[in-house]
Amino acid sequence: MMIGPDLLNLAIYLPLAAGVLIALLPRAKEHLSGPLALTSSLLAFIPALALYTGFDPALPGMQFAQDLPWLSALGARYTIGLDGISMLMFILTAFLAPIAVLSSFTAVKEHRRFYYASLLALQTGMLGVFAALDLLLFYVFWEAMLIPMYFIIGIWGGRRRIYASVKFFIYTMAGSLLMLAAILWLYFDHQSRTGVYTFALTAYNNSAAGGTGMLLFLAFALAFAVKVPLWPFHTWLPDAHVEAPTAGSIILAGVLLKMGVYGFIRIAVPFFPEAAMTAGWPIAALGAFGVIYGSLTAWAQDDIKKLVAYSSVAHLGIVMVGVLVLEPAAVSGAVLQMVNHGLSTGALFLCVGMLYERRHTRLMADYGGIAKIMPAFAAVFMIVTLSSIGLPGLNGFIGEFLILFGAFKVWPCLALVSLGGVILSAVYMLGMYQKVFFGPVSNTANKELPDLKVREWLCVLPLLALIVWIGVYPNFFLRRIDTAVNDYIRLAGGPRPVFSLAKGEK
Amino acid sequence: MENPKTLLDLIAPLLLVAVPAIIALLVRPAWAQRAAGIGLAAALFNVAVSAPANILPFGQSLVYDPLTKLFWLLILAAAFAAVVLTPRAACAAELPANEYYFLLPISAVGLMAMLATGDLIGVFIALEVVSLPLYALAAARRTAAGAEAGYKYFLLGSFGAALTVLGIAFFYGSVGSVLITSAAAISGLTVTQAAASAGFLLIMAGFAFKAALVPFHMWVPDVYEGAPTPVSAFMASAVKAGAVLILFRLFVAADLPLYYKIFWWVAALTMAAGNIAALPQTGVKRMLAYSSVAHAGYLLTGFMGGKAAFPAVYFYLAVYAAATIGAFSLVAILEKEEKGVTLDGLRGLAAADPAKAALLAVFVLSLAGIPPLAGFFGKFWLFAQAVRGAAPGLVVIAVLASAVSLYYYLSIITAMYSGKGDAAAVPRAATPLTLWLLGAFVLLGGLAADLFLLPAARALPFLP
Amino acid sequence: MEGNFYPLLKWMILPPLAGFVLNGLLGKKFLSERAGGILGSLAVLLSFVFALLSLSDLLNLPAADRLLRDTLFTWISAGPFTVDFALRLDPLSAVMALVVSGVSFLIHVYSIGYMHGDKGFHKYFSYLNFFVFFMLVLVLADNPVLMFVGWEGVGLASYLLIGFWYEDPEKASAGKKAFITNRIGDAGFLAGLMLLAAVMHAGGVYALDFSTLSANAQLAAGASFAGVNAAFLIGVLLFVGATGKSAQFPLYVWLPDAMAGPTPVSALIHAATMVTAGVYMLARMFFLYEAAPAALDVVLVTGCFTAFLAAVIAVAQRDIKKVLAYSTVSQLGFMFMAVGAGAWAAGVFHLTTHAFFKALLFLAAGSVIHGLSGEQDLFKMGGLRKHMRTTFILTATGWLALSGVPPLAGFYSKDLILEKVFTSGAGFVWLTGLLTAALTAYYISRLLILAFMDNYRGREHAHESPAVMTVPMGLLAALSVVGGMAGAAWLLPFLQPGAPPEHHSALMIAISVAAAAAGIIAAFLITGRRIGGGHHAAWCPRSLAAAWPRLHRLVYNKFYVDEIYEALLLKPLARFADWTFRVPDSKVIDGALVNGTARLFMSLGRTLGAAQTGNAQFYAIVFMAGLCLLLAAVLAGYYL
Amino acid sequence: MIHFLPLTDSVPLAHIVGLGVAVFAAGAFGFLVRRNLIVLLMCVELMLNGANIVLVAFSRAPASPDPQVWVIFMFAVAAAEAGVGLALAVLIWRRLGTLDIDALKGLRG
Repeated sequence: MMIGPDLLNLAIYLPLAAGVLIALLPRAKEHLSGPLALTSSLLAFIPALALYTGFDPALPGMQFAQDLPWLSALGARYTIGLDGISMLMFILTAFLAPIAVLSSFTAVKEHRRFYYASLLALQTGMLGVFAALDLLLFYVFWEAMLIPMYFIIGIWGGRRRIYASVKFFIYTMAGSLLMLAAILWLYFDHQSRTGVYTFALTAYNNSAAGGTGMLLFLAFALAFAVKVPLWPFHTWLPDAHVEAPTAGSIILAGVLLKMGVYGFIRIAVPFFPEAAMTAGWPIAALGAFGVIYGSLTAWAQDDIKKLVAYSSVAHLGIVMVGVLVLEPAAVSGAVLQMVNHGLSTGALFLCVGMLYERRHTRLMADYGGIAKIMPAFAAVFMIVTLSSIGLPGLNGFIGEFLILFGAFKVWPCLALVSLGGVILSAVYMLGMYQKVFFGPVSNTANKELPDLKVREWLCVLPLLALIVWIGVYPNFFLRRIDTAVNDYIRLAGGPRPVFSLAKGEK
Repeated sequence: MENPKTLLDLIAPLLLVAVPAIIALLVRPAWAQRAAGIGLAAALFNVAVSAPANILPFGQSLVYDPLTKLFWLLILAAAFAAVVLTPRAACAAELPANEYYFLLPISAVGLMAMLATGDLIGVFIALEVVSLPLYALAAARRTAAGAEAGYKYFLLGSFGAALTVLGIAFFYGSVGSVLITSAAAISGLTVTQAAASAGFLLIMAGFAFKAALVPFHMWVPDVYEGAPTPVSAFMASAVKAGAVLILFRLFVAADLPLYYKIFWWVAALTMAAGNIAALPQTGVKRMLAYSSVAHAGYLLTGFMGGKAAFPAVYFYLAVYAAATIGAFSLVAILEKEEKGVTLDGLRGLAAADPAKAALLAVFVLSLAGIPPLAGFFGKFWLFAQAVRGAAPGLVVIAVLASAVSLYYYLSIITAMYSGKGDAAAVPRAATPLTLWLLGAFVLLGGLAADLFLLPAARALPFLP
Repeated sequence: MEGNFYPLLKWMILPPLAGFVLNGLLGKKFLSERAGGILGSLAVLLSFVFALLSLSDLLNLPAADRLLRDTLFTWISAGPFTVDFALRLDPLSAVMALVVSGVSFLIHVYSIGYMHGDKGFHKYFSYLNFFVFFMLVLVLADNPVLMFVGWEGVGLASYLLIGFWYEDPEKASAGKKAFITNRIGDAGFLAGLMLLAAVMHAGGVYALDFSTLSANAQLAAGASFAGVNAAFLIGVLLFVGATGKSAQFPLYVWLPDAMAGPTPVSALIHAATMVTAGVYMLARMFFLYEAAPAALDVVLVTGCFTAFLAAVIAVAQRDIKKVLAYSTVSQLGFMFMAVGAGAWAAGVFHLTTHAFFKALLFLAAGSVIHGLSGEQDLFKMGGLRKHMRTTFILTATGWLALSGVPPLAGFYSKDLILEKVFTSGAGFVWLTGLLTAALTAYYISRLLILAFMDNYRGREHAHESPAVMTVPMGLLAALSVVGGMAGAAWLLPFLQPGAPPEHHSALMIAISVAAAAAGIIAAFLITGRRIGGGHHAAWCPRSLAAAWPRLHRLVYNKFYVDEIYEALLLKPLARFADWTFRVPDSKVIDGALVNGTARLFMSLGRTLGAAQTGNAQFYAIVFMAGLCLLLAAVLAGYYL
Repeated sequence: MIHFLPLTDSVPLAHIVGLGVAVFAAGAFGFLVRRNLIVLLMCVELMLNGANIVLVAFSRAPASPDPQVWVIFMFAVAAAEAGVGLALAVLIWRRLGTLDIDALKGLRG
């Protein structure tokens, strides 16, 4: 098979097909569901990898594109394709999915068929979002993904799983519904101007200005901001994260949150460059505020998972600054930081999950001195923690650094506020690390905990490898997004003017 | 009468439903369902293969054009599903099978006639043919709740019918015609036209009652709850579809800006009231009843697009009917007591009977309008009409109402998929094939919306 | 790009990296303790050898052209923004690299003895190698961004090594404190870099290597940010970074706590190398400070104040390592004074000599602690010159060097700094520096007396350390003796080839020697008064304490700076964080807004349900009322 | 066209319509205030007949006999309605032992 749309479709739909197959397994074969799911998500990674290697970073526009008729009465078409940015998100998703599956082998014991089917369906939904180039198709994937995630949290989650899953579902969906109204408005507006009914994303670039453009932009922005989640639309996240099973948290942090940012890059900003130019600063300011706010609230937690969840608010806040500042380095950094956050926070959730499986508690107070009992695990956790707080040499730094440096040229204040996160992240992450891993082993229940097992190593090693790889040689990834980033900035009407450094001026 | 084939296409489906219904009254109870089902299936087949032309053997009184064909397909399919999905056990235990399988198809015949006629008197008579069997059906279990539901329905239905007659009288008195098409004449500003307009509003109120629009909706939860569940399914699907379609016909026939304004408010109130009132419900039937109120509001949102909204309204009705019948039928299968199933009663269903739980989840999610289920595409296209009709504000209300609705729809799914509970004890029964088909349609119908939208678009010229 | 391509440079940083990986991954399972130690030491030795080789190549170049470069790969590239993973060797980094790898090697060897028998032996060496790797990256980096990698990397190593014995919560906390305090400085560093990059980009300069930056320093001088001269702002911000890493006021508080780590770590990281990174960075970026003299004043004053403050605190400490720690803070202050006075070369000179004698002192202290099985309280030592003769002699060398007694190393460099400060015209600073020098001599003499003179006051059996520890100390002692002379003769012209030879004023030398002498004499008078008396309880600092009890308490408790930070910054911030979570987040956003909306709709639903009374006539009334409204609307449409 | 029931011109149309509306209103009022189910049934019939009177009255204005035929249909409908209603009333009586509409409150909320 050529590296082209067929491969893309294969990568998208293979998991779903496998999911259906697993759901239909007879009860007696339930034990096969896990291995089957792992196999299929690994198999789906192969075409994704092939696409990534076959991706030509120099070409502008979409690659591996396919355009088929779909709902002709509506003018909706089945259009898919990838550019540098979505390619990166695509491969990230395909990469995290097998890890999520593998992390569930011992954690999930009930309704395994349905569980793995949901996980795989979720994978298809996420991949679809990144590949979709038709607004309706995008929306369908965007919302459809909520269903399996809702099940994953609601069935295999923690004690308050129902509250969390319903909140997650309603909150994110409610946010998206206004986007639906905005899509419809655009659709008819486009028809009245051109006489053509279409949902093609490219048809809507720079499609409305003035007050209307602003209203529409805000409708889209709300949908994406909830997903990001941008302060103050974030409170569904801690609940969802805390209650979700490990795999759910990995996917949630690793991919789902990225969709909000991706939505800004692919849709909200290019569709309404004028509005984005105006509203960019306030929204980025919310992001920068979220950096501080998320860090402070993370600091106040005694539940590890909740801490990590709040740290996501901080991390994605800075990403939003990078995306909206429309400076090449900052946007590249933001895109890379999406991946970084996916890796490091995904790994953090993975590690927390490993702890939870052993002790069935997520309260830091129940731990202490774990470094002595599980030295290898402590080392892994340390690397992941450092990646999360943006230590140079690891992945997190590259993204944060590029965002800060790029954003500083345009919005120095926001960059400086975000810089506060650099300090605070060390405060809460190392505080957590200390409480869990250092000190004497005070709790006898912790004395006999086994260190990492082979399966767990297999889960974390790929993540660690990438964490280091991106930290040391980020250019491998940056090179492939350069063209797409420039396209984005061009569509967004950027770059923004840099602030004046001339002498005597303020 | 030039073409006997056309005449046959018009008459045969009505007879194919009515005659087996009468047979169902006469045969052994065990055969009644088969008789009614076969009749409906045959009629469905006949309609499906017919090639309608706009020929008027009975003037405007009975028309068989592509529009009628589409209407009938929908009504017949819904009625067929309601009949075959009536649990056999329920019939043996509580429902008098002969009467049941007589009354239900006859009501369907009424619906067919109602949608095939072009004059208001015909519409009214047909409406009564629909309603009278329904009053009886609602009370068919002959329990206290059933009797209460039946009588309430009867009282309010008759009340509405009387208003409709009064409306027809004034309309006729002002316009001098009872043809639906003559409603176009009321768009002036004379006293006569005001009277006609008021009369027309009374007529529409009668159908708004059947379609369960606010403020004519209050009977709905009580009746749906008290009636036998398969009857609720029929009412919520076929009858509502008939009422909405006739309402749409009247609405676009008048095509009066004033009505757009009025319907704007009615739609908004209906969506809001239906969804909000459903939130605290714990009985699934009552919840679905409120849900059906809300869906009438969504459908009204589509009306804002005027005549061209027909494909969207039609598609949505089809999808909505499938999901509603499916949901009610599953409740019918699962219920043990008269009152139907509560949320607690669904607890643990997923573990006990994953197939049924999955199907119910699909139906409910479609009602909630979540992609990739058909309900989403239906809603999408419906709301699109309102945007096209320059009513974006109503769309905003509609999407907010949809957001509210998520809570109670999810509560059903949450109950099924959480832990062990009452439903764990439900004996595993086979899931009827029809239910699977409905599920498949709801699951995939959205991706094949063309199958509905394109024929409906072709039938557009036949709307008044 | 100017400079000569020199692929050997990467080999300077790679051996420690390999050592880190090997010891870290394989150490515990596959290597014996001895093998692990030797592996770690050899790796650093290899770096040292490569540093020497590179240096000789550097020396072969003409003085004006002494720059070697090794670009490994393009590290970050986004849009026009490019940062290379590139190393550079010029006289400054060559000196620094030699000091780092040389001292590190000695301390590695010493550690083999010191850490003998520790459970985490391999981990220790792996961390140590890790540190050396990042320190060399810091030193050799060709651009400030890569420098920042090393900068934070050594911070991490420091964090890990301070908390090496993490089971003790206090030690773990000390590590965290070090890291976080450094982060505050790092944020300043980053902010400075951000502004620098912005200034350069605004001027069309996208490369960030030091040569380019240096060539375009006038861009910063000509720009302004928020009404302030950009060069000044950058200078100050970078210096904030330096105050974190090099433990200057107000961010010095982490360093004394950092003594929780194993003593060789204190010697290596928290005395000889890492903490001097700030000085090195300022020397490296001196072209910026030349463009903003006002920033230099900030450096000068801060350095002076820190030097004095820390010296005062050191006077009253009981913990042998704490004394040395505050001494380090104080000496770093001296180095900054040098830079602030515009004499960065003098700063680097002092950095070098300080590396020798302070490492020596720390190692000696380690030897003492090792010999006393962990005792660190000076009041429980005494008379060790009899039990640990070698250590005593070595300590005494360090003592003389630190005190500034000619012709030992400390004398040359410190004297040079004071002279430079004086000639720069900062008289008051010079005076304070002089006083600090006297205090320095005092507290280090006091340490020597308390630990080695008189009789042993402790209970543990004291024993001399093994040769693997004393030999490296010996080498350091030798360097402490000759380092000053060699440096003055060779180092300064090497660092600043074009600079005119120093003219040392005899008066200056006399004054500073006098200050040192005064300190030493005072110490012997005050502290040593009771020597031979055998009356332990009335030990000398008591006399000071008795004379000024309040002042003593204040000084002994380090002016309560930690407590003030805790009360004014940390506690309120933590409380604020807690409040943010409890009130705005949980109560307002989540409680009132999100769940409040849900509750609102639910109660609306209940109200609607209550209206559904079951009464059919009520339904009919609603029907009629609604209809009347609609009719009214229709008729209004016609008649209004 | 044959006029089945020629109305004299002496009674103005408005009066007949007014009568119909009055009868209708009386029925509606009764429907809203009375308690007994049978009475309610009668009220509905009253409303229907009031509407019929209006309909018949309008057969004069456009001068068409059609409404007079339609009214016959309406009678049939009303009769059927009464039949179903009475049957239901019997059922209510059997199950609840009362014909008071206030008893029909088992379904609510």
